[in-house]
Formats: sequence, C-alpha cells, structure tokens
Amino acid sequence: MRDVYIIGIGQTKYGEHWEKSLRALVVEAGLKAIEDANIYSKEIQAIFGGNMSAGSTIYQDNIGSLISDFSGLSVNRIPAMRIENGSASGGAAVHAGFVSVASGFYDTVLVGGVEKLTDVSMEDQAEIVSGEVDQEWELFNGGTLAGLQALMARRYMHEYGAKREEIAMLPVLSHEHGSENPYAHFRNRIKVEDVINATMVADPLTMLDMAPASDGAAVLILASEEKVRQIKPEVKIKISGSAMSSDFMSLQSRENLLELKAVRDSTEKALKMSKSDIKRVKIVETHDSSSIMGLLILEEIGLFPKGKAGKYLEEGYGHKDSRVAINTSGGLKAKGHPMGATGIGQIVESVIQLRGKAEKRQVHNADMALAINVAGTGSASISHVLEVV
Amino acid sequence: MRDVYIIGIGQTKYGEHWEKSLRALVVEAGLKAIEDANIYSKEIQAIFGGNMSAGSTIYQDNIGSLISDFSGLSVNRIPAMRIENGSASGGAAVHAGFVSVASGFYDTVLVGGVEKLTDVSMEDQAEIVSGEVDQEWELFNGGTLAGLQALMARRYMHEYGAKREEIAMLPVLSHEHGSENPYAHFRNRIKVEDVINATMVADPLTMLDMAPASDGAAVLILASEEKVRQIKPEVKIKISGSAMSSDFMSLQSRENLLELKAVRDSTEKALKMSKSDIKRVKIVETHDSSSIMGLLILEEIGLFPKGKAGKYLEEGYGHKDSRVAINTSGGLKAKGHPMGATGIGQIVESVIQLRGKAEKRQVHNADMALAINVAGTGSASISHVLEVV
Amino acid sequence: MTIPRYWREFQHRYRLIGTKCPKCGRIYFPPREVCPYCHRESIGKMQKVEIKNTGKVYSYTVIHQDVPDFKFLKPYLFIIAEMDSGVKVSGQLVDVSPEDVRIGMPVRISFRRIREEDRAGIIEYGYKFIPDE
Amino acid sequence: MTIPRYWREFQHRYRLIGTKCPKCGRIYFPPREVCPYCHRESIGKMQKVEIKNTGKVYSYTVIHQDVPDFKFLKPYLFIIAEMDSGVKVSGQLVDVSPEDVRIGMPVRISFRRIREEDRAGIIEYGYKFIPDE
Ligand SMILES: [Zn+2]
Ligand SMILES: [Zn+2]
Repeated sequence: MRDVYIIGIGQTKYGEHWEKSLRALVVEAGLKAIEDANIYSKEIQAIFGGNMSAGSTIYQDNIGSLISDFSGLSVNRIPAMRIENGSASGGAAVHAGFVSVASGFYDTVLVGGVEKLTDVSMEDQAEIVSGEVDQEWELFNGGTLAGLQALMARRYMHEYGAKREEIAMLPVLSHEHGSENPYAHFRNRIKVEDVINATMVADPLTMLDMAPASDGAAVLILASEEKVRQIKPEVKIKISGSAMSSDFMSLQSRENLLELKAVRDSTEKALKMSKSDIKRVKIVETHDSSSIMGLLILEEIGLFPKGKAGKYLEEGYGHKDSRVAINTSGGLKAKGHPMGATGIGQIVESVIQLRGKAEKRQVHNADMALAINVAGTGSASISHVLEVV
Repeated sequence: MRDVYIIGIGQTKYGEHWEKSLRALVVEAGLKAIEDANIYSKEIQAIFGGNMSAGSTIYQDNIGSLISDFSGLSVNRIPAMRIENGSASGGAAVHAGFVSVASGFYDTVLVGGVEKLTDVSMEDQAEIVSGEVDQEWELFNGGTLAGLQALMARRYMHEYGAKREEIAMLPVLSHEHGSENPYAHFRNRIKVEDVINATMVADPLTMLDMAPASDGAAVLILASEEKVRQIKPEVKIKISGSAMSSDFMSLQSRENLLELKAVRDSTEKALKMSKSDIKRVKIVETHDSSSIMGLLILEEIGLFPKGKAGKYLEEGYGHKDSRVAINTSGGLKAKGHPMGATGIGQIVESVIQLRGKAEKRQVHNADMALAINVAGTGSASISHVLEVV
Repeated sequence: MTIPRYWREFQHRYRLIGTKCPKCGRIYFPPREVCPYCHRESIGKMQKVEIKNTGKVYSYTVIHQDVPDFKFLKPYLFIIAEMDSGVKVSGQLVDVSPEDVRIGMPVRISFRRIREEDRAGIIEYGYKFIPDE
Repeated sequence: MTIPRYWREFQHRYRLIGTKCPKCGRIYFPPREVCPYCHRESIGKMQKVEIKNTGKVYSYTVIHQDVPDFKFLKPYLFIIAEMDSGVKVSGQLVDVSPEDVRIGMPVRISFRRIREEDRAGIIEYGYKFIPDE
C-alpha cells in the first residue's frame, strides 16, 4: 500500500446559499482545491463525489456526472462516481478516494462533497435529513433522526447520571471555535443556558443541540508520493489512516444505545493503520450532528471515560489550547452540516490546522488530526488520521 | 495490479415485485451470491451497493448501511458504500469493487445493486427515471430521458438515412433472447411491426423501444487470485478489463448527438486492459435503455459501422448463434431495467454464459464477454470485459 | 408512503411479527431473512414469531419537530421499549402525558392510526405503545 | 421546482444568458464557471453572453409521456436547436403542428409558461421555441 497525501483543499462558506445551486457550490469549492493544489485539470484521474439528498431535494441523480461536467472535467473522460452514505457520504467518498490512490490505481484524484438543502422548505428538510434512518421501521412510526438521538441522550443521562448541562457543553465549545472560522454557518458564541432554553426539538435536545441543515461544498485533492514529489507542497500532509465500518441501521436493533460500534471500529483501524494511538492526536473533529452524538463519539474513541465527556469539557478539555482540541472548525453544530460535504470539510479544517493557517483558531504544534464522520445514529462511520510528515 | 475474479453471482427475477421491498430484493440476490460463491459471510471485506433512486422512491438514503444490515453483514463492521451514477450505478459499483480488489486492498468483496420502482406510480416513475438527465436545463423544459433519446433516434435516421424498422430490430432481438431467460421481466417475442405500432412514447420511439421500469437486484462476489485458489471454482472467470468514463451531462452540450464519447473511451480502455480487441468478444451486453441507445453503443464500440447496426441485425448478426451474440440476457428491454442492478445483472448474465449454464440461450464456445452500462444519454459509461481463464 | 409499501409490512406491523434464528435462538424485530451471527446456517431457516406485546420503556423523548407526516400529532412521545421477549422496539407512546413517563415504566403495544393522511393520501395504521398498568 | 431553484436561473432562462471563454472563444449554454478545454486559464474569466435567439431545428420529437409536471401539455414537441451563435439548446417547440416540423427549420426563442403549476405550487416561465419565418 502506498502513502496518500492531501495536496489541495477548497470549501465554500457553509450556510444558506439561496442564490447558489448545488452545482455552483461544488464547482466553487472544486476550483479552489485545484488552484490550491497548483495542478492542471488534466492531472486529475478520477472524481469521488459525496452527496446524500439531491434525489430528494432537487430530483437530481447522476451527481457524479454533474460534478465532473460542471467542474470542466468531463472532456477528460475520467470516472466520476457519487458515493452516498447519508451524513457520512463525504467521509465515505474520501475513503473511496484513499483506497484508489493507496492501492496504486490512481496518482491524483478529486474528492468533492456537496449538499443543497435550502432549495426545500424547513419541514421537508427535517424529513430529508431523516432519510438516513430506517424509513420502514423508524421514520414510519415518527422516529426522526433528532428523535432517535434524543433517545440516546435520555438514556445517557439515565445510565451515567450525566447532567443536561454537561451535554450542552459540546455546542458551547463548537460555537466558541466556530466564531473564529470564516467558513462557519454560525459565528456567534453561546452559553449552556442558551442551549438548554432554546426551542425544544426532541426532549431533552433543543435547537442548539442540533447541527443546522446547511448548504455547502468541500473538496480535497489526494495524491500519491510520486505526485507529491513533483508538486513540492510547503507542508506535506499524509492520510496515515483511513477506515470505514458499519453497524445496525436502526437504533432499536442495537443491544446498547450508547455504544457506537462502527465508530470504535473505524477509529481503531485508522489509528492502527497510522501506527499511532488516540493519545498522540492533537485535534479531533467529532460528528456532532447533535450534542449527544458528538459526545458519544469522543467517549467511544477513548478520549474520555464513558458518561464523562461533558464533565471533561467543563474542565476545559477540548478547547484549542488544551491537550486535545475538539471541533476547531466549529463542528457540525457551528460550522454547519451540509451532509455530503461534512466529512470532507472536517478534513479540510484538519489540513488548515496542520498547515498552520488556522489564524485565530490555530492549535499550537498541530501535527496530527483525527476526523470522524458518522451516518444516522451510528450505522456507518469513517475515521481519518492526518499527519504532517 | 492483481487479477480479479468473479466467484459468485445472484439475482432476483426482474419485474414487478409488489410484495417485496427494496431490502428484501437485495438480500435475496445477495444470499444467492454468497451461496453460489460457497464462502462464509465473514470472508466478505467490503460492500459496494448500486442504487439510483431510493431517495426519490422510498425517501430512503444510507443504502449501503441498509444492504449491509439486512444481508446480516453489519456485525462484521465492514465498509458498505452506495455508489450512484443513474442507470449506470450498477456498473460503477462493479468498477469500484474491481479497483478495491485489483489494487490489493481487499481479497473478497460483495457488489450488489437494487432498484424498487413499483413503490411509486407510473407517472412518478417516468420522472424518477429522468432523474439522471439535467434537471435544470433538460427536464425543467420537458426533456425527459425518453424524449432526449428520441432526439438521438430522429437525428440518427436523418444523418444516416436509417429506417425506423432497422431501429426496431434491437428490441426484437432482445425479446427473442429474453424469452429464454427465466429471470427476464418480459418473456414474449415481438416483431418489428409490434415495435412500430406500439403506444408512442416520444416519436419515433414507442413503448416497445423503451426498457421497462423494473424492480430487481443483482449481486456479484469479486475475489483475488489468492482467494480463487482457495475456492477452486469449476470455471475460473476473470474481469480482464474494467473502465469508467464520463461525458457532458446534457445532450445539448455535445457537439454530435450520435457520438457516445464516454462509451468509446471506457470500452477502449477496458479492452486494452484485457489485452484484447472487439473482434475477439463473443458476447456483448449493450445498454438498450432505448433501442437507439443500444444501437449507438454497438456502433461506438466498433462492432458495426455507424448508422448500420440495425441493418446488420436484420442480417442475423447479434443472434446467439451468430459470430457475436448481443443481449443474450434479453437486455434492458426484455430482461428489464432496475437501474441500480442493471449493470451488475449484465455481468451476472455474462458469467452464466461463460460458465456454460445459459441453457436454451447458451452461446457456443463463449469465452469472452463485454458488458456496457451507461447513464442517461451517455454522461457516464462503464465497460467490463470478462474471460474464462 | 405508497400503498404497496404500506401493505407489504402490514402483517408484521399489525401482529408484531419478528423472526427467530433456530441456530442461536436470537429474536429479531423488524424481521430478518438471515441471522447476522449465524449467517449461512440460518439462510432459509429463520422462523416467524409473534413478539409478545408487553415491555418496559428503555428510553423516551417528546418530539416537537415540524415533520410533514407527523405535524398533526406534534408534540408526540416516542420511545424505545425493551420487550419482555428480549427485542427492543421503537414507536410512539400515547394515552399518557409526558411528565408521567419514566424509564422502566411498563408499556404494551396497541394497534393505532399512525398518521392522518400521507403524501399518497392514505391513512396509515400501525403499532403504538400505551401504558400497561 | 421550489422557488429558490426557479428564481436562481430565471435571468439565464429569461434572457438566454450563456458564458464565453475568453481564451478559446467557445460559447456555453447553460452557463459554465470554467471552460472544459482551457480550464485553469479560464477560471474567474468566463464572460456572460446573451445567446442570439435564432437557430434551426437540429432534431425533434413529440413527447407523449405522462410526466406529472408536463401532463397538461401532452403531447408536446421537444427539440434541440442549433443556434446561430453556435451552441445547441433544447426546449419545447410551440405554435406549430408536429407534421410541419423538419430538421433545418428556422426557429427562434420566446419566453413562455413552462408548466401549469408544479409540486411547489408555482407557475413557471422559461424559454420555448417558435417557428421563425
Ligand atoms: Zn443466529
Ligand atoms: Zn476555452
């Protein structure tokens, strides 16, 4: 297996882009990434496009061709496939791109994710976002994605005696970091009381526990060792671990609501591949589609003891100046959650940090980052470890 | 690059499966393939799922997790991603699976495609099937998939002086072969007059020029050389070529409506990879989403001169007993067109032929097959060359 | 939800039919064609079983979202119950006010209307939980 | 089609706005942010151009399908025209009966109602072709 590097990144601001179409968003991010990599379009040998919901939002399928065409790449006849894994579509696309380069099949590939949600009403958004849970046995009965995650939160408080305030710590942290990220959907700071007193979504989770439905796109250019030698980037960033795992789709099928087996497995594998361990990781992007999901992930990967993540955050862990910085991007909560782009955007942030270009949110001595992208209530998980080499 | 083999196949009958859900269909085909390969589920290291329209038909995304879970594979924590490329989703999934094994990343993977269309009305089906053309610049104006292909047919008749009857030859041939395929959606034989006089869909194309919207699933198990040595299959079938290419998404963007550049490119690359050429191919599965698409593909890959495919079919070419057998499965027209499964089903048929198990539709001395799976009016194309080794 | 989709699972929903693996004895709801743990040994051998309709609240929430199909119910109680037969089942809980719900509370399953009228214009029925005391 | 989607492309549809690559001179419709042939040299440099509204029928069909959004028009003429400015444009052809349409026939573009009322309840306008003689 060959080493895989990230030589280019590009992203749009996340948020409500009424004036921009799905294709305009992904093209904007794609052209930035190609420029950042300082390569010619002819050097790109394949496209892996992450997108969850274009079929439901704009009735558009065949998204791989759409991305290839409007990025001006289809005249090169390169393969362009769409990868869909719900909220984890972006991470899955990165994993697919990684496999294709690591294995020696390609030298340079573009991984691009996009989601366009403001083309439909807020009500339809809630249903579309729930497209990744089991439609027959969860949503049919009223079990929305937020509702199911609320069941996890309630059980978490019950089993571990965790306080509501502790769960609210993650959105507070995400907003604090997000306030320094010019690409973030929300840049305001919030307090624990704000989270608890916000409009209820699914008791105990409020609007401020939940990631917003954002429009946005994020793109990476991946390259082999050989290619990197030609390009000579200032900072050489390697994907030293990439793994994807699965679990039962519906929450009711799992023995333990608070165990995210796919997350544990993908993270262990990615860390093992990178010959590292969680203690060496300086930056973690967790998948806080809701506060509780973000916390459960942090515990599952061994960063905090079970049931204690919120308490640790209260003590200052997770802040960009602490031993491990969490969601320096603002996370899904503040940076935003354009599903197909989310997992790719986590890695864009990691690269910015590893390049030392994160300005006010820069983590000192950032040399290793871990990004975790999850579908639904944990049915799929993709973990990536990134290192400066 | 390592050799990749097909060690297991499974498919459902294609057609209207009112009583079966999307997940039931893919599980049925998947379990058959696992049994056919004679392996244990634990040996499967990754899943590549092809599906086009579940987001629009049953509001279900996260299809990779769905397939993994209900096939009983999610407890193995394997990666399970959905690949979507419109009507070419199945072929794209096979290509992704091929890359993952050829490159040495995995030894055994499952590639499964499924589509479930009878869950929505016929009217909605027409719109959903058109999800792979450009929604903003084609369908918005009324340009359905069938309508766009009709524009190709009209231009074909105009430029080459081809007769309407010649175009109708492909559905006639597909139905003749399909009548012997127990998995086919339609098993009746039809005549040229039947095609011409059927209900008009988009002038000059009638209902009998167009592939039906079918429910169905098809699954392959791909394996490395090492794995094949353990399994010791009776007939060793190798994917000797696999390539995917892209073209402009909308028909109006192409200089020549009758040139399928992606098809030519993917087929040339696949044949080159297999160190072969079109003259050695005994069996071709062409993507006859409509008669005209099927014919244009046959011409583009160099099997017949431009504008003459129908004439050659009239002379008996393409019949299973001729030099090159076309659509022995019945093609998309008679076997059916469950989009996510279609490209995989083409390869299932090729394997049945290469194993010599096609009974009444068996091609003599079948040792090499070519399957071509296309999106929309040609925006993406995947070609696979299969050989007995 | 379209009519074929709805009717297809009607039996399973109406009588709470799951499947049991004859090899390891595990019971599954929703029903499965294959046991994830015994796989090949279970193919074609899974048995239909009716899940006993009593259990206890395992976790609960009150959903306030404006989801088109469930707006008329808003807010509604949604729970996962641990059934006496071992499986977990998620669904709405009715005939009780949110403040009286507790984890561990006995519930049973009852057949009820799930939504007013969905996008396809049909009124859909299925199971809901009610307090069992 | 939802309102944001509809309005976003309204200008391009109403005035038939495409883009031109300053490097190679190629004109594109629908508009593109980047020229596929000149790529990097065209990024940020593509120019908006109004496509001249005259051209000739390149191919045509009469669509008889029951597609929800276009049922009220059924059957309707749909064509690809080769415009005098070089690009091809597809769209409906109106104000002529199918038997009078020929490849090569001069047409021009006119602004018309595209559909009665779509899923979002809006009446949508865009370009259609009419005979030009
Ligand atoms: Zn078992
Ligand atoms: Zn140019």
